[in-house]
Amino acid sequence: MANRYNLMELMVCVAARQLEDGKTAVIGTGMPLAAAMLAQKTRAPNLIIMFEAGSIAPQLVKLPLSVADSYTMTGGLMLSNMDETMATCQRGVVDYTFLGGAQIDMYGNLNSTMIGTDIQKPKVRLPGSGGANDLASLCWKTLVITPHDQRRFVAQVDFLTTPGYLTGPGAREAAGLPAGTGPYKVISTLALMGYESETKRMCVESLHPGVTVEDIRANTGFEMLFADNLIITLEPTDEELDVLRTQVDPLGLIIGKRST
Amino acid sequence: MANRYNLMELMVCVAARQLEDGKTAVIGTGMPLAAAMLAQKTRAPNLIIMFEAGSIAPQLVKLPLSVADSYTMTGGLMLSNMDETMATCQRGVVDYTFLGGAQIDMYGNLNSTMIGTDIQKPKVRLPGSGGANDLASLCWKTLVITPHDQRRFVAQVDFLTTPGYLTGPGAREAAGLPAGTGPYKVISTLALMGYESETKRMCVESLHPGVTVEDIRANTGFEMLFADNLIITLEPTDEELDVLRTQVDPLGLIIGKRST
Amino acid sequence: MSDGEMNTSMGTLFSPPDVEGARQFFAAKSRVLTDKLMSVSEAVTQFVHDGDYFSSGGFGMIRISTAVLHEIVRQRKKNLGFAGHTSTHDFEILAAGRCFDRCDVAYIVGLEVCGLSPQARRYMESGAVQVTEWSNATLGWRLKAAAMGVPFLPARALLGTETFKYSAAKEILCPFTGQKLAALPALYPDVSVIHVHRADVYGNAQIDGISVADWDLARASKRLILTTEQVVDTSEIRRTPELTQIPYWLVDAVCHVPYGSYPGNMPYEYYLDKEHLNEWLEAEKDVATLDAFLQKYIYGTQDFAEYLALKGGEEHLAELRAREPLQRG
Amino acid sequence: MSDGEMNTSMGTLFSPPDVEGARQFFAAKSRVLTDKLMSVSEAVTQFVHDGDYFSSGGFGMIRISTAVLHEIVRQRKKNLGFAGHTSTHDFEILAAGRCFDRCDVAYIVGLEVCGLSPQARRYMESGAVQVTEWSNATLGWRLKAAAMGVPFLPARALLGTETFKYSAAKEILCPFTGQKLAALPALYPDVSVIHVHRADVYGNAQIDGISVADWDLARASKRLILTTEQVVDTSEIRRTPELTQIPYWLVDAVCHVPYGSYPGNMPYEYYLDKEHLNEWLEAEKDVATLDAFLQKYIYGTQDFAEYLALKGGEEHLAELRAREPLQRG
Repeated sequence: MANRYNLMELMVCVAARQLEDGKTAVIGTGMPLAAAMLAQKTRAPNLIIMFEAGSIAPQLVKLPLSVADSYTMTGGLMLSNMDETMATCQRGVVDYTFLGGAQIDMYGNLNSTMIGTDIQKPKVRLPGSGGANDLASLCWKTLVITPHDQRRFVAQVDFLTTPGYLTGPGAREAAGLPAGTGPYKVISTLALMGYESETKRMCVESLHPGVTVEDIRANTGFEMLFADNLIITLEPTDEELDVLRTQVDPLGLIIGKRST
Repeated sequence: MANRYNLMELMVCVAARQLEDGKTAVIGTGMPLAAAMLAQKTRAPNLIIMFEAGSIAPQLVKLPLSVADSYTMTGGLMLSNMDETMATCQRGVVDYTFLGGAQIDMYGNLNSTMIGTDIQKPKVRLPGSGGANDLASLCWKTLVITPHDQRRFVAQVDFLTTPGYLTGPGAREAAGLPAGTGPYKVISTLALMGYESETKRMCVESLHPGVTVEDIRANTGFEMLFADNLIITLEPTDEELDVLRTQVDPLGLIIGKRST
Repeated sequence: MSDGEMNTSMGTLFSPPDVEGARQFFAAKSRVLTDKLMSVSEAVTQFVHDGDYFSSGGFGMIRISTAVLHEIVRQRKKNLGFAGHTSTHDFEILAAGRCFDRCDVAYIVGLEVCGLSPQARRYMESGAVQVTEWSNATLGWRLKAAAMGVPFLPARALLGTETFKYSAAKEILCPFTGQKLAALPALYPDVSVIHVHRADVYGNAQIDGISVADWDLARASKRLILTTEQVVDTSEIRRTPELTQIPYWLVDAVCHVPYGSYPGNMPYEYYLDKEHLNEWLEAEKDVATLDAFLQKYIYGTQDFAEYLALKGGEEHLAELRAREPLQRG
Repeated sequence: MSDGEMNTSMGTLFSPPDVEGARQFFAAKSRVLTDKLMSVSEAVTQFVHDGDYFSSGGFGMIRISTAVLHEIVRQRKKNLGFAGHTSTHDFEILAAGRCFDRCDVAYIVGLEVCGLSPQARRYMESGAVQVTEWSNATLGWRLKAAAMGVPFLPARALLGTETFKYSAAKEILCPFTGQKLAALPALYPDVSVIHVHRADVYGNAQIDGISVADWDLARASKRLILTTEQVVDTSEIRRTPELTQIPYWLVDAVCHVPYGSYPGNMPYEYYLDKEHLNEWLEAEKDVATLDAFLQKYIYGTQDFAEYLALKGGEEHLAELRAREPLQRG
């Protein structure tokens, strides 16, 4: 079993399963895009992928290196611009966005701006929001995929780049963000997490095979909640692995090269 | 002389001379467009004509029947949309607009909405602003072409559809309209008028051949000003008339059919 | 920058800028890929309801969906709201059918250089229609606000005029410059129709030439009916994706209606039929003549194809194709 | 709709939303039809001045004007403001040259999946650059506000975050719904560069594929330099006017630079050179290596053609053409 798939493959497969068919998604490059491609090629053939740079509903043949490169445009229904993608999100037409992030807190708030305390002279300068703040503000459901450790799952983000549930229930609406939007799932190296509907706090829904509650606690900088019906993450199926390895990422850019 | 040209031809020729080469203009159908075409085919070959419906810099081959019809698009540099034309005006890139109007007052305010007192049950319902309010608000210089009589040159418009100088100097700026914009010329059946720079009041600059100051007074419902250097309107040249009749309006839609 | 009082407007806001409600509506609208081909009659029956706020694409007598406008009259839809944006022949048809009772006005009752519509004027002067005044740009930007998902957009038009006073815009001060601006509330039509050059059965659609305000209209509308000159395979859309203006998830119905803009102009296809537009104006001179005219061309016909046949069919349409100045290539 | 206090931001507004000043500038800008073909060196000398606020079109390493970016470094332009909008390799080049000292940040220092730029990080962590934070959509909408000629546009992003706090946006209440919105001030770059697929000598230009924010950028910018893969006759522009994105009166210089986006991707033409992008990242690891690298490729070369020759010339470029997945037709 340990040899049937690696952790990256597990994460991509779990992530892909969160995306319903016939829905719209604005997706970033890397693991989120690998997950969306896998979803499109398995259970969600009519998942509509949009890129923030302006490509709408392409038929992906290969993983792009940029959300604007030629591989985002292959077979597109419409080649437009960033305003169109972002306005579509703001209008309420986009179901999912799928992000990465350097730090995440228990309300799903994300930091991708800096490590340190002074924005004018940060300890580590990171890229900034990019489209993340916009997408997590405007799309209905925000998914995040990230390694699981104490440096990333923190009690307080160094800089609140991108809104999760902010300070808790009602805070997004009070801030003026569109009602009914917010964090949806987090796929980490250890578990699949959602958010408790009452408290809006992050909550483990399933533990990846071999992972314990203690592992989660040891690798999380805040008090993680656990679902009453906590389960073990379903392993990737052979079909998922086959499509992932042969069609989505044959070069192993995301899932790593397979030893032969 | 009386047979060399008619009043419509005179007006179109006088109007055409007001448009400088290498400038931008948003033009409506009818006499304004005939004037713009004549200008383009005589002294202003690089006058850039834009239509509010979205055609940008066409090479006109025939007078369109609508500001959106196929004849607005022939040879266009860019076929775009109404937002592009109007935003271009709002950004300060459009030098001229050229309008008609049912009523005009001494500050160049225009009514094209209604005759009567109750907008919900008008005596005569007219088309409304169309693009006129936008264009006269946003373009640098507004030209108007209209028959000259007491019903049209009125002390007070029944409805202030489109802004001229409103109540006089400074009023446009106080209302929030872009600084430095406003009425520029009026070409009527009797005269060419401008606006006095101090008072912003309409002022005759040249009388059409055979027209007297008394004629103007008798046909104007407000106190018209007259320039110190009042002159007689230069008659259409043979070249202007030839281009107008053979290239701009060979069917006589605007200038009337010529008796043979 | 600005001095003086803030002015208030007194027009009625027929369709409120309820961005949260619109977001909920769009969230629930299906994005599943389904064949939406249907007849004009079905589309109007299913998607246009009495009392709806309706908007018509194109530019009055250019690239309009005459077929749907006739069908709305034929089905005797009533109490519609109407966006009188750059409207001419479209307005004339609905005014002949007395289909609307409230109207956001930018341009109505006229047919540009072709004259004024007697029936449209009678109807608007009768007091039967409540009006709120706007302008072409500001009514278009109301649609853009909705398309962008914001409750308003600022603009520098309308200010200082009675068009503002009888609009439902508001004066605001710019939070950065302090200058006066007109705030334009987002407009979400309940249902709109747009006539396009080509669409696939799902509703992916392309428009050639200028698109007027249809990019924003398609996005602002809660329900959208397309009529199209041509139904094409999706692969053709994917071959020229820069020309796609309307993606399928905005669309509720796709109706194949060749010559669907007649007697209006369809750029690159056929020019307008000025003689028939004059026939309309002539017939409107009194109510009895108009009733007979409507009976002949709309109430007494089954569908738009019958109307085209009455107007001379293929032979006449070929002539209008020959009159069209824009050629492809 | 909203409760709670209005929040204020503390970022510096590097370029004020002075719509009246911009209108005056655009009024005075020549719209005369003149041949604007010139070399990249001339264009940068004439139109990019120390201290200008500069913006770069495309998307970081896709359809960028590498030639102009190199020339800015080569001419040792200093104290630029920079719109860090979707920037990656463009930012990396200017950070290597230490050309800017203030930056509106949406996305900087990263190269998406290709990694982070050590020099860009060093430069941004040194305190030499003043930053104001935004996001891709909101920085893009700032350009749209300028393009539309309004001092601000409202948006529903940024709210509730420190990205807002360190931006120069303002919270406002919608005059219709009362809901909280972020007001985004118009951004007018002093000078921008956009790399396009084809342009005529006057500056009428077309972009194939996605245009990112370049429609608005071209309109918001006071001065605009185009570099183009192909110089075409105006008749070709008039043959496909739906594809025109930039009319000539927006443009100050047209530079003919085939492969002008190298090592970036030019959709439909050539794919990006990931190996050379990695070479950049490698060279940045320490300052001495970087200096030698810049000497070799930028300071020590006359122009962009020399750089292309150093990178393998036609043979290597043909390979990148072969790697491009989008084919015309």
